Amino acid sequence: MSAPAPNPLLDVDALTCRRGDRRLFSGLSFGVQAESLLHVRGRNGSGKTTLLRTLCGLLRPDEGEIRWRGENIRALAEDYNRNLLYFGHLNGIKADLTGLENLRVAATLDQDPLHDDDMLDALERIGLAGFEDLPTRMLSQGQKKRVALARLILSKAPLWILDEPFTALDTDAVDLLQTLIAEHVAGGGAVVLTTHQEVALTRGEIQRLTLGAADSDVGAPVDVF
Amino acid sequence: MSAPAPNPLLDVDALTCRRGDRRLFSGLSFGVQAESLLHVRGRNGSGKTTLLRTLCGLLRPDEGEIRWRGENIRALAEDYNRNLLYFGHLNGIKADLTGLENLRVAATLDQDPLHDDDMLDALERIGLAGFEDLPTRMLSQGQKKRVALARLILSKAPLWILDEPFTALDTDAVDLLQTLIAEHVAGGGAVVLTTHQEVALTRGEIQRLTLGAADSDVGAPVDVF
Amino acid sequence: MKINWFKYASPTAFYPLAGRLVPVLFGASLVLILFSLYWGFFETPDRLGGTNPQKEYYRIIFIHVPSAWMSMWLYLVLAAWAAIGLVFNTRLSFMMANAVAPTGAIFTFIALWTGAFWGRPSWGTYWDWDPRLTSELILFFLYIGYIALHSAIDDVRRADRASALLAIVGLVMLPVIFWSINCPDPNQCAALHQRSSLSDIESNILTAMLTMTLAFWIYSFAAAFARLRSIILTREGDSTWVRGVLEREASA
Amino acid sequence: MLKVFTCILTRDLTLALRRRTDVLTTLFFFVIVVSLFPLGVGSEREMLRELGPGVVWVAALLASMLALERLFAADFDDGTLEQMLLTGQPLSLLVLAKVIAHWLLTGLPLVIVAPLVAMQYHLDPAAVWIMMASLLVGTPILSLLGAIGAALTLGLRGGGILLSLLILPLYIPVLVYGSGAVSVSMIEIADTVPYFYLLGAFLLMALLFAPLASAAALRISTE
Amino acid sequence: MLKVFTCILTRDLTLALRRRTDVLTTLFFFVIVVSLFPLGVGSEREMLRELGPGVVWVAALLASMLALERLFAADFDDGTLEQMLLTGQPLSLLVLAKVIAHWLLTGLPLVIVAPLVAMQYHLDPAAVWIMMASLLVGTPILSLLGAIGAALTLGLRGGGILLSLLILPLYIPVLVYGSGAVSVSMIEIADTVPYFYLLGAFLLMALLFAPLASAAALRISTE
Ligand code: HEM
Ligand SMILES: Nc1ncnc2c1ncn2[C@@H]1O[C@H](COP(=O)(O)OP(=O)(O)OP(=O)(O)O)[C@@H](O)[C@H]1O
Ligand SMILES: Nc1ncnc2c1ncn2[C@@H]1O[C@H](COP(=O)(O)OP(=O)(O)OP(=O)(O)O)[C@@H](O)[C@H]1O
Ligand SMILES: [Mg+2]
Ligand SMILES: [Mg+2]
Repeated sequence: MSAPAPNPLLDVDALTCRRGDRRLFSGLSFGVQAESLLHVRGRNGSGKTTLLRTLCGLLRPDEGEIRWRGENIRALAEDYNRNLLYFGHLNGIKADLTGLENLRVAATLDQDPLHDDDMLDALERIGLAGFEDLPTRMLSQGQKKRVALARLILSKAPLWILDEPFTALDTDAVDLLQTLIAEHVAGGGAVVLTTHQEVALTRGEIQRLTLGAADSDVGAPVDVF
Repeated sequence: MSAPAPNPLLDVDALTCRRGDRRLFSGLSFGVQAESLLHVRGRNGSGKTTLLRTLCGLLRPDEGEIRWRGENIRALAEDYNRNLLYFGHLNGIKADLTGLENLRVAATLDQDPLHDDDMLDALERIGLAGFEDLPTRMLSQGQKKRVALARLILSKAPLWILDEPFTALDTDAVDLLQTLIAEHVAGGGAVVLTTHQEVALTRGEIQRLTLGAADSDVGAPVDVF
Repeated sequence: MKINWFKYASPTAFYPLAGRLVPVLFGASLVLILFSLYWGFFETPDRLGGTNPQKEYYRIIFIHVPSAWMSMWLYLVLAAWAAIGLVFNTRLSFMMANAVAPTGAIFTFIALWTGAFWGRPSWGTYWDWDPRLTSELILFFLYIGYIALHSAIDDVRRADRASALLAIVGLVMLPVIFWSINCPDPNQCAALHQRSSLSDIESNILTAMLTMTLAFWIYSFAAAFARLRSIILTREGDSTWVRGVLEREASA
Repeated sequence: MLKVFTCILTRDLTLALRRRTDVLTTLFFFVIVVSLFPLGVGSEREMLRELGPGVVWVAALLASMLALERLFAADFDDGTLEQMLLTGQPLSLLVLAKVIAHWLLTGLPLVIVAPLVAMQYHLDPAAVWIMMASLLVGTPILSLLGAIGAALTLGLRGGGILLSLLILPLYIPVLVYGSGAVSVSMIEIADTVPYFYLLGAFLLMALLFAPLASAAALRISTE
Repeated sequence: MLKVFTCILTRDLTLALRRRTDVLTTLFFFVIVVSLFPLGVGSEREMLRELGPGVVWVAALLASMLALERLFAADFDDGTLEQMLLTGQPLSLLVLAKVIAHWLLTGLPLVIVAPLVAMQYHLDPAAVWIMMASLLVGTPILSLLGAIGAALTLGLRGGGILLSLLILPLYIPVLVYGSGAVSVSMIEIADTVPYFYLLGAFLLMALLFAPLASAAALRISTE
């Protein structure tokens, strides 16, 4: 990565995180611009999930600061959250609600004024036509994941943080998700993402950040390239 | 698939399964020989997990019969289990035990007389050297999966049933797992597996079974080719 | 001259200081305990007051009352450190709270235990649901709750913050709980007189009790510092200064 | 803001009603515990009368505490809690909505069923009214205080029983004044007023501070 | 076979000891519930004496039941139960090992701590011995019967409270004879023998049938 551009959306400064008594990375600095994607890579256990959760404000960094449009995200608190869509290892959907109801709750919490038709369209686009009215408990692993991903179609948040969004999806769904990400970036959004496969964009810039802590040499320096 | 060979290890006859009020497949018949791999494919929600759990005897089929070396698996009960290694969506490891302890329990339950050294070797081979003595709770998603997969190195069961074993693994681990599967098949074992990616063998035969129920046309005929 | 108070708020600076203080404090408390036991056994009257039917066993008072006082005081200390930790996010404050909790629980237990053994001869029973006894028991539960919550959480930072919050909630609730037990019937509360017998106690007895209290105080400091040192060592195990300390102690 | 509040409230109510057993089981637990006592202690009329208020209140405490365990746990396990932490809303508002839903589902039914169990203990009609009133004011306090404990023990193994260890001591004032009101009412009704003032004051305090404390605890627990 | 049995037994004990709080919390729960009653019902000495046996037994019931909830749930959630279903071993053997571990961790401590709580209710030393003996024979029955309920409610939301609904009625005979033995002993010690014969017979029956029933229930619940 070259010198940080003047006005990154997300700006990370000298971040240090540990889990248990293991330091995962330290002095990590980077910026994420609009119209760009940051692909966080690294071996299993290198700290990708930890980094992403820290960027969301769910984990407290040991040292360093994270800024959103120049302001510390701790200070912004809920105002930062409004700009954010996080998708983690857990799907964040209620097994007893139907796909449609789940999306409705999510939209209200995000304060997006959406109509049911929008949501039905989203569900159809993600390949769940016919399953809108089933409690998600009755869906397969991949279908559950799709319900959660339908939020990506509906969301207006400029920053997406996605932790291994491609697992458990079949090839059709993977292609669709790739398209969604590319569209979001092309439309001026920013994406931070971990995945063990390759991602491609139609427009915008891809940065790659490899977390260096190989399983055996913890605390090795972090390369950003 | 051509006409079933004379003596398949696992022999499935006119199997029908439904979940909820949705018929996933019906009249499904196939055989799995020694030295072969059955790759079950299909879109999300097509019934792969259901099929695999039925083959293990965890789910009861609605119709049809599953035979192991000619005998119904329900009748064999525990004798069938001894020939089987199942690896599902859940890892089946205790978060409060270390990797080593988990393997020890698994070995005792499988009645494999193993030494700790074997297990340490297995953990090292799967890339967890240095993490043997950590409670698995403290491991990342991919590392937990690796602990569970170390059982594959140790197991002597002739039939492996693996449900999406590649998810959450990094590329090194995926390669290793491919090798393990190829070795098992080459050594005369049989593997039934679901995954959305391709698998390759060094020796032995790959069969592909595609469960046809696309999301929108449930109950469509099943192709075995 | 301006003293940098925050200097000792970091574990690095605190560790050696505590190391020097611990043996001194332990020694001092031991001497004082022995002194007050001697005073209590040999320099005080055989009976509590002239007509009081209590016999020799009233001497339990020299342990009972100071430990009851300490049990309450230490909960305040615990909650104060917890609050400071949550507000200023200083690592050492959480460790302090942590180091104090077991000592407090032990004193509470001692107060209960000695009280029970005193109760047997004087009231004819080990236990009664008297408000004072009940509130001491509940204080014990609060300590145990704090310790249990802390040890149930693996991640130390989460454990620190969660149990600190619990300690503060407990502190807010404590007066309400104590009061509700002391005054179960609000219609007659005004009539309930809180008796303190300190003023009409013989000065000899008072001396022994007060020196014992002082001894327990010093002991609490010593125990807390000693525990603190081991907490610091385990928590900061991977930092360079701890490794240096360990090497020096190994070579010594 | 109100929209978010009602959204969470209706979501939790829908979820519970989809699994009607949840509501019923809290209720049955309460009824069973209350009914077990006469089996354990014998059935002399005078003694049961004296015991009644205490037993009913202890059972209410236990029932409310048991149900609390799942207050945040379900949301935590499926990741919806994480999403709630990341909305642009004050978390304590969402917590309050959840607690109110919880009380409507587990506290209110106890109030309604109280006369039934009071019968087993030969309480007078007047005492039964007082019992219902004291439960009506007291059980929301239990839910509010319990939420703090539930948030603190989130995701811990053996959380249920740890929760009771943390929370039961805090419940004591409610127990003392709740059952006290009923006991006193058997002697003279007029005297119960101060009890209700006290319970009311507790409820106000709990409404003000418990959601804030629970929200803080949730943030800590999900770290 | 014995090897597998001890493997599961030691595994569960290790797991529990790694989280020592689990054991302690059951114990403290028991102690706290017993201590709550006098706060609710008042502290007259004679009344407490009469109540004692019943309260202690009801508290033991509740403590054992609450701890049961996690008996299979933890194994279910992380998939180790699935693996246990697929071993070449009779499932009921594994279940028995788990139940015994569970009793050692939650039942036995209650027996040991019983004298302490009995003190709070002013019971005589003789009655205290009988109470310990009755708990020693009775609590394993609770664990065994409870295992069936725990297996049936596995993976259901609100399982804890549903479990109590299923199991508490089954516990009633144990409660009646357990607390009965203690109450009777306060009048005449000799009379307690038939109570113990009955409890012993229950225990034998439970040992024979409960593991089989639990194993069958587990197979149903995991389908
Ligand atoms: C388990 C039983 C007991 C417990 C938990 C207990 C608890 C306490 C507590 C908390 C205090 C300090 C009160 C204050 O400073 O206001 C105290 C003081 C005291 N206790 Fe006990 N106590 C028990 C039994 C007894 C017995 C049996 C006796 C004697 C018959 C006794 C005699 C005293 C005396 C004389 C004080 C001194 C100060 C004062 O009255 O203010 N205690 N006890
Ligand atoms: N517990 C259940 N109750 C009712 N229906 C279910 C249940 N579990 C799954 N189903 C339904 O069965 C179908 C097949 O599910 P299954 O988990 O076997 O799919 P899968 O092929 O493994 O999909 P994936 O690739 O997403 O893992 C799905 O359409 C789902 O809706
Ligand atoms: N709760 C925890 N307590 C202590 N250590 C933890 C905890 N969770 C994770 N770790 C440690 O932190 C490291 C990084 O974990 P993290 O989940 O961030 O890895 P990851 O890069 O996302 O890996 P994966 O590709 O397997 O998902 C791991 O080495 C793990 O051992
Ligand atoms: Mg990860
Ligand atoms: Mg599947």
